[in-house]
Amino acid sequence: MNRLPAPLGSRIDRSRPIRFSFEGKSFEGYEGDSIASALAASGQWVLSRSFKYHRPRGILSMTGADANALVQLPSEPNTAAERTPISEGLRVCAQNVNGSLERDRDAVMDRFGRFLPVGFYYRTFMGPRRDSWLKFWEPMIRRKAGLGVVDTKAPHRHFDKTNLHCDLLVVGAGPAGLSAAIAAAEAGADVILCDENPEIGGSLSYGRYDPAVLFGLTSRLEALPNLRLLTGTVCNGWYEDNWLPLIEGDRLHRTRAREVILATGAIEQPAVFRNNDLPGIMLSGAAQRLIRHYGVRPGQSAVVLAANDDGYRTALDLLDAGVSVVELVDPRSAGEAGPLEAELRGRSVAIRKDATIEVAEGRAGNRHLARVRIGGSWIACDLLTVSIGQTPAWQLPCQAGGKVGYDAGTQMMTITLPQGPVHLAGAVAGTDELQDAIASGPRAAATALSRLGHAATVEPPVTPKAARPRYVQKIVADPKGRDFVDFDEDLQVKDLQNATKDGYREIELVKRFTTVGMGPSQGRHSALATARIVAEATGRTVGEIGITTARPPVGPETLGVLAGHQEVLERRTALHARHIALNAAMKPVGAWWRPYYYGDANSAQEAIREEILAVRQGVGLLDVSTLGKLEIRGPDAGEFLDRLYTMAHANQPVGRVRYCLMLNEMGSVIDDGVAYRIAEDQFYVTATTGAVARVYADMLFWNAEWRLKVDVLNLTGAFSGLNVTGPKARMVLQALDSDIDFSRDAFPYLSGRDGMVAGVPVRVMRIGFTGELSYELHCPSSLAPSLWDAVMAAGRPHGLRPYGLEASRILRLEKGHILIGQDTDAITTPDELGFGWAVSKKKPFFVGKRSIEMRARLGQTRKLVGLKFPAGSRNIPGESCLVLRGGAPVGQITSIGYSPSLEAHIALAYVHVDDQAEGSRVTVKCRDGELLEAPVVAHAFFDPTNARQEM
Amino acid sequence: MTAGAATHIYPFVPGGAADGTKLISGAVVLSDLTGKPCFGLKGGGSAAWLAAQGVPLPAVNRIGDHRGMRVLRLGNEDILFLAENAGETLAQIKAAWLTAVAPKGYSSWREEGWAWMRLSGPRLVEAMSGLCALDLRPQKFGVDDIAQTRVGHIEAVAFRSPTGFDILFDITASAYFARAVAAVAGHQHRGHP
Amino acid sequence: MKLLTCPMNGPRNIDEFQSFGPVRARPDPNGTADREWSRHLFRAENRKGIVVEWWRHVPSNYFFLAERDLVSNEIIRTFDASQLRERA
Amino acid sequence: MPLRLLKYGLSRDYPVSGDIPATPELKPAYDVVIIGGGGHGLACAHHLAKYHGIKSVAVLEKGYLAGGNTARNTTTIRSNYITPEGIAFYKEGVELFERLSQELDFNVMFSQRGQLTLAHTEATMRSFHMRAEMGKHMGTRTEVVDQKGVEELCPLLNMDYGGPLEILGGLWHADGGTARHDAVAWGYAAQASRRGVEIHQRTEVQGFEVVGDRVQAVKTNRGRVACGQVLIATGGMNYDVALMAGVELPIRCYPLQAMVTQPLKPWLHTLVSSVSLHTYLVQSSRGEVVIGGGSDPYQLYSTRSTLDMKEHLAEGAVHLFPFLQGVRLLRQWAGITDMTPDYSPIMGASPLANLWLDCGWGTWGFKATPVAGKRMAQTIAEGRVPDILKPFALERFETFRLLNEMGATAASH
Repeated sequence: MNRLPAPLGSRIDRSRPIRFSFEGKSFEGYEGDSIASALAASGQWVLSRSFKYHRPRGILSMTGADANALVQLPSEPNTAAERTPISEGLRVCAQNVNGSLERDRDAVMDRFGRFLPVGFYYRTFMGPRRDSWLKFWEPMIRRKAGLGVVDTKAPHRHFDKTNLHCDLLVVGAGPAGLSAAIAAAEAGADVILCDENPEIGGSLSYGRYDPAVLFGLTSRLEALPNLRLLTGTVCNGWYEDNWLPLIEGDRLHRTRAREVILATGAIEQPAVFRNNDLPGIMLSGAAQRLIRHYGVRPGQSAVVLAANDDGYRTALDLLDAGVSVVELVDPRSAGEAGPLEAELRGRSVAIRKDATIEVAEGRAGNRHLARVRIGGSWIACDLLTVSIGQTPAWQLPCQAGGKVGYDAGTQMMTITLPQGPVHLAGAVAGTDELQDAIASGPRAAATALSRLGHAATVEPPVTPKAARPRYVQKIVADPKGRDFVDFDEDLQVKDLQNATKDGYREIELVKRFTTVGMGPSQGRHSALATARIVAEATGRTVGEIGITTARPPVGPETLGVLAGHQEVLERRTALHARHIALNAAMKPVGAWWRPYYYGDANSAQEAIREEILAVRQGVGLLDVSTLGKLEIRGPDAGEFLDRLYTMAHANQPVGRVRYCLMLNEMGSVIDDGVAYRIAEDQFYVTATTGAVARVYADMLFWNAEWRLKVDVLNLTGAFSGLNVTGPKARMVLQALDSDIDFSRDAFPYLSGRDGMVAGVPVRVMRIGFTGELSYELHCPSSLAPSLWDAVMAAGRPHGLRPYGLEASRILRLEKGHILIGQDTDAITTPDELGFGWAVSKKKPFFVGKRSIEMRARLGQTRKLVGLKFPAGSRNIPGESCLVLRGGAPVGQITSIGYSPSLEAHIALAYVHVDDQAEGSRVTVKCRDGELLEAPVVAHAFFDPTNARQEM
Repeated sequence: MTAGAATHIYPFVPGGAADGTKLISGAVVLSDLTGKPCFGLKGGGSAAWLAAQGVPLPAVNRIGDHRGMRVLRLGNEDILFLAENAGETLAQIKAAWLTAVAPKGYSSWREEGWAWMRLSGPRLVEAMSGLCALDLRPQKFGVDDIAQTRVGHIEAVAFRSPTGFDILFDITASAYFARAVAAVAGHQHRGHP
Repeated sequence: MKLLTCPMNGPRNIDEFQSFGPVRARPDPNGTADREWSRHLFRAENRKGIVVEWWRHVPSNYFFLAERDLVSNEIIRTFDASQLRERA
Repeated sequence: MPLRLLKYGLSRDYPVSGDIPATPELKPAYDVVIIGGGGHGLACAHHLAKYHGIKSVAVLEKGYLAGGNTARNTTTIRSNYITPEGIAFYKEGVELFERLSQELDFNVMFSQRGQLTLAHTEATMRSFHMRAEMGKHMGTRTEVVDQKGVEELCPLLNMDYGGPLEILGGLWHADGGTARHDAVAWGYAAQASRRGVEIHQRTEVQGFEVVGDRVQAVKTNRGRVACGQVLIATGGMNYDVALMAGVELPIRCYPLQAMVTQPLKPWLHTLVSSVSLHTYLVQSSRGEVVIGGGSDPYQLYSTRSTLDMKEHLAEGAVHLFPFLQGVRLLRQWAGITDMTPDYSPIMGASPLANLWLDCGWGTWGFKATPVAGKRMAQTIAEGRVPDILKPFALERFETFRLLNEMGATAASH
C-alpha cells in the first residue's frame, strides 16, 4: 500500500472503504478516490495501452486531460481515470488492448514501429485490387481503430439543462480566480465562481503553500451571499456574447455572464526524451496531487527533473511523503542558489545542474520506469517527476478571441485578449508567483466592475516579477525514437520532422498529416513542443508557427449532457378526446395528431372504404381543425389579400367565399385555401396545415414592408373546423337547432354564413374538397366538442360517419384536388397545374405575378394531369414513379390511389406539356421498372360537372 | 357571438384535448386557469376604444390594473384582460365592446387560442430556469413586466403572479406543455434530492 | 447563444428570432425587363460588410430591422421599420 | 503486409515523398491561374497537367493548402440527388472516387459503405421515392427501404419512437461513402506539382485587371500575375472573389457546423442521416464519430462554432442512438458554405471570356472534387463547356431553368 497518513489525502474519507475492480482484479480504495489514485495506492500504475504502439501508459498529469489515463466503464468509454471517482462495485477495464492490459497481443506493434512511419497509411493499403482498401485493409484497420467500446445496451440516463445569469462569471477557483470573485462580490456584483475540481483552491489545494492563504480566502468567500460557488463544474467553452456552458455532472447550466474572468491557470509540459512515456514518469503536479489530494505515495525512490521552483517544491513534498529523492536534475546553468535549493541540500538531496534526462528505461515490457540516464550515468528510480515549464491554458481565452503569441525574450507563450467583456487573471495571464496571481485577481475584477458600472478604480496591470526567462528544452530526435511529443497519438519527434520534409510545413497541415494534437488532450501537452519542432525544422520562429486553432469544447463532454432531455412537441385538436372515444387510429401529421380512420388496424382498409362510401352516398364528418385559420382585419384587408393571393378579393362581396392561391416571388405555388369575407374589413382565410406557420409569418413580413392598415390574427388553435359532407349533409344541418338557412338558394355554393348551430357560434362555409355537398363549420375551440356531439346526434338517422385522413385523401383525389407540397414542388407554377382560372388577369400586382408572366414567356415544360389505370392492371405504379418521354424523365406521379367510386386506380402526374391533352397516352415507369401506357384524363375524375358539390 | 346552451370544454377538463394528462404538483405545481375570464382586443382601433372606455393602458410589455383585472399590453394594438377574480367587470367591458360600433378593434380570441397556466411551488425558480432562458431574477424582471418569449421550447407569454409565474401559450400544445413541465421538475428533483 | 436586441422586447437569445434576410430594393415589376427581373429574384446581398436585414421576434411576431456585420457577426443596431422609411 | 511498408521498414531514413513543394517565386504569367488551393482547384490543376498537357498552371491559395471547406467538410460522397442532371454529374463523381487512390497513388481511403437516410414523415418518404426512382433510372444504387429494411441495415437505430419521431423508412444508397478529405487534396497536390503545377500558399488574390471582356491579370499580395485563363474555386469566398472581377453571383454564405466524438471501437458501419432531425452520423476509420447537420439559420462569413448547434446535433444523435448519451465529444468546427437559390452548383462560363466558375458548392462540394476538377479542366483546355456541365450554367437563373435540388441535401451533404 502506498497510502500516506492524514492530513495528506484531503479528498478521501478513510472511514469509507470502497471496493471496485480493474481488469477483473478487485481493488480497494476510499470514498473520494479517483480510479487512478485508488489503483496507484495499490501499486497498479499501468492504466491503458497507447493508441498506435500499444505501450503501457499510466498517470501523467492527474488532471484527466490525456488519453494515457482513459479507461472503460461498462456504459462509458474513454473515461478519465484521473478524475472519475470510484464507487462500490464499479467495473473498470483498460482500453485499446488486444487481450489484456498485462498481455496485449498488439504490443508487438511497438517493434514494427519503423514500418509505420508518419502518414504511412496514405502511401499503402491500396492494392492489389481496386477495392482492396474497402474489402481488406480498411476492415483490418477499423478493427485496430478507436479506443473505448460503446455500450449499445447502455441504460437511459437523465440529463437536464438550466439557464443561469450573472454579472460576472469567474472560471477557475485557484488563487487568482478566488481573489477575483471575492473582490467583485464584495463590491456588490452578482458573481458565479466555477471550478472543475471538487474543492476550491486550485494549486493551493495540492501545491506546497502556506495553508493560511487558502484559509483566508475561503473565510472571505463564505461571507458572500451574492457569490454562487459551483465546484465540480467545468466551464467547457466560450461562445458569442459571453454564453458559456457550465457542466455540473449530468446537468448543463447554459450561462449568460455580462463579464467573464478566466483564471484557468497553466498546463505543465512534459519533457521530450526516449521512453518519456513510461509509467512512473509524471508531471510534478501529478505527484503533488497524489500526495495531498489522495494521500498516495507516487513512488519509492525518485529523480526530480526541475527547471523551476515548482520542481524544487515537489522534491521537498516527496521527501515529506517518505520518498527518497535520489537526485534533483536542473537543466539550467548553475546560478545563485535559492532558498529552496538550500533547504533541499540541507536535507542532503544531491542536486545536479546543467544536466537533464537523456533517456529512460523501463522494466520488462516497459511496464514501469526502472532507470534514467543523466550525463551518461544510469540512475535507478521508480519515479521521475518532470517540471520543466508550462503553457497558459489557452483554450478558453482563444475561443473568446484571444491571440496566442510567443515572447522570445522570456521564452513564454503569451495570450492577448481584445478589449471587451472577457479578462484574464493568474497563470493564464503569465503570472507564476503566488503573490502575483493573488494580486492579478482584484485587478481583473476592477476592470470588469467598472464595465458593469460599479465605481471601481482600475489599477494598471503591473508586469509580473517573473521576468526571468523560462527554461526551454532543446528538442533533438533520439536516433532510436520513442521520444514522444504527443502521447495520445504516439507521435515522436522524427514524425513531426518528417512531416515537414514531405512539405507539410504549416502547423495546421502538420496537425492534419500527423494527427498531432487531435487526440483527447487536444494538444495540451504537445502544442508548444510541436511549434518548437516545426519552427526548428522549417527555419522559422515559434511565434511565426503558432499553435492550431483551439476549438470548443475545452475538455470532452458527453453527448447526453449536450442533448439534455426534451419532450417531443405534440399538438391536439379540441376534438382529440372525441376521436379517441371513437377508436380512431391517430397518427402524427407534423406535430398534430389526426385520425387516419376510425376502427381497428386489422380492418383498416374496410373502414377506409366504408368511410369513403359514407361520404359519397350518405354523409361524413371530418375534423379539419388542423387547417390554418387566419383573420385579416382592417380597412385595407381586401387590398392586402389582393396583393398576396392570385384571385381578386377587394371586390369580393361580403358573405362570399373564394379560393385563394399563394405564390412566392419566383411565381411558384406555395399555398392555397379559401377566403370568406365576413365583413367589409374582415376576412377569414384558411391555409394548409403544414404551411400556415410560414404563411402567417410571410403575411406579417409583407405587411412590414407594405404597411397597409390590416391586422393579421392566427386563429388556428382558437377555432376548430368540422366538415359535414355528402349528399345528406344538408339534411343533417337542417336537423340542427340553428338560425342559418342551409337551403340551396339561401346558402349557395362558395358562400359563407355566421350564426348559431346547436347553441354554438359558427362560421359556415360551403366549399367542396370531397366533391360532395359540403358545409364546413368553424367555431371557437372550447365549443367544438359540443358542436361535434350535436352534429353526430343529428347525423345518426342519416348514417353520418366520422371519417379520417386516409378517406379524405382518396376523396380529394377522386375530385382531382391538389395537395400543396405533394402535387406541387418548389418550382410549380399555376399554369403547370392548369390553374389559369385562379389567376386574376386584371390585378396590376400580386406576389409572383411578374414571375409567372415571364416564366410563361420562357416556355412551360410540364403539366399536371390526371391518369387512369384500368381496374385489373397487373402492375400499378406508386407515388413518384417517373413519366418518361423518349426514354427521358419528364415528370412523375404525385398522387395515386384506388378509387372505390370509379373502381380504378387514378393518379395525378406531371407529363410533358405536349402530352397534356386528354386522350394522349404517356409512359409510366413502375417501381419494378416495367413501362406502362396510361391515358391522360381530366383532373376532376369524379363528377366533372360539379353537380354534386353545388347541389 | 354568445355561447348559449353549449358547454365550454378546455383541454384539462373531462373530454378535453389533454384529458388524462396529469398536472404536476409537489415541489413544482402547475395549475390550469384556462377557463377563467379572459378577453382581448387586437388590431387597429383597439387601444383608442379601450382608452375611451376609461381603461388605463400600460406601456407595451407592461401590466396594468383596472378594477381588479390585469391589463396586459402585448403590443400597441394588442391588449389582453385577465379577470381571474373580476368576471363581472370583464363581462361589462365585453358587452360594451360587442354592442359598440366600429372602430373598436377586433377580438383577439385569446380566451380560445391560449392556455393560461400557473407555475408555483418551492422549486419554482429552478423549474423556471429549466424552462425559460430569460433572465428572470427579481432585479431584472418585476411584477408588472411581461416576457413574450419561449417557455418549454414553445412561444409563450410569461409574467409574475402572487404565487409564481403565469404562462400563456398555444392551447393545442397543452398536453405537451404539462409533460414538459413535469419532465423539468422531475430532473430538478433528481438533480438535487 | 448570440444576443439580439429586439426594439420591442429587449435583448433576447437569437433563437427567439427568425431571419428574413437583407432588405431588398423592389423594382417596379411592370417596368423591369425579364433579365433584370430574374436578377432581382436571385441576386443575393452577400457582400462582406454591414447589411440591413429583416428579423422577426417569433413570440411577439414583431418585425424589425438590424444592421449586422456579415464577417464579425456584430450587430451594430436594431430599429423599427418606420425609421427605415424615414431614412429613405 | 504491402511492400511499401517493407520499404519504410528497411530504409535507414524516412523516405521523403515531398508531396507539397515549398511555395516558389511567383512568375509574371501563367497559362492558367487557379484561384483556390482546395480540393477542386488542385483536382483541376492535376487534370490540366496530366490529361491536357497544360503545365503552366499556378494554384493560388490565400492560406494553407486545402485549409477551407476541403478540411472542414464531413466527407460524404453520394449521388442520390433528385434531378437527372445532378445525378448524372455526381454519379461520375462517385465513379472517379472509386479509382482515385490508384489515380493519385495516394490512399484517399474511399470507404463505400453506403448511406442510409431516414424518413420520419410521409412527405419525406415521398421525396425518397422520387430520389429512388430517378436514381434507379439514372443507374445509381438507390432504393427505398421500409422499417424492417432500416433495422437490417442499421440494427442499432432506435426504432421505438412513436409519434412524430418514429422512423417510417429510409433511402438506401449503396454507392454512398466517405473518403479522407485531406488525402484527396494532398494527393492531387502531389500529382499536380510533380507535373510542374506551381502551388502558391499564403498567396491572396486582391483584385483583377479586366480589359474588355477578359481578365488580363490577377493582383495578389505577392504581386501581379498575367493569365491566359482563370478559374475561381474558392469555396466560401466565391462570391467575394467573383465580385472583385465584377461578377455578381447568386450566392449567400452560411456557416455549416460539425463535430466529432472521441475515438471508439467501430460500431457504425454506414452513413446514417435523418431529414427531420437535421442530423447525420458517420464513423471514421480512426473510430471517431463525425456528426453534422444543417447550415446556420442566417448569413455569415464566420467559422465560429455555436453551442446551440452543438446541442441540436447532440439531440439528434441521441434520438437516433440513445446509447450515445455517455459518449464524449472531442471537437466542433465550422466552414462557410456558398449556397445557391436552387441548391445546385454553378459551373462553367462567366460574363468574362476567360474567367471560369466552379462555385456555389454550398454543403455538397467535397463529393464533387474529382468530377468538378476533371470537367472544369476539360472546359478550360477546350474552351467550351461539356454537355454534362451545361445545366449548371450561371445563365440558368435568367432563363429560369433551375436545377431544383432543394430537399435533396436535407441533412446529408
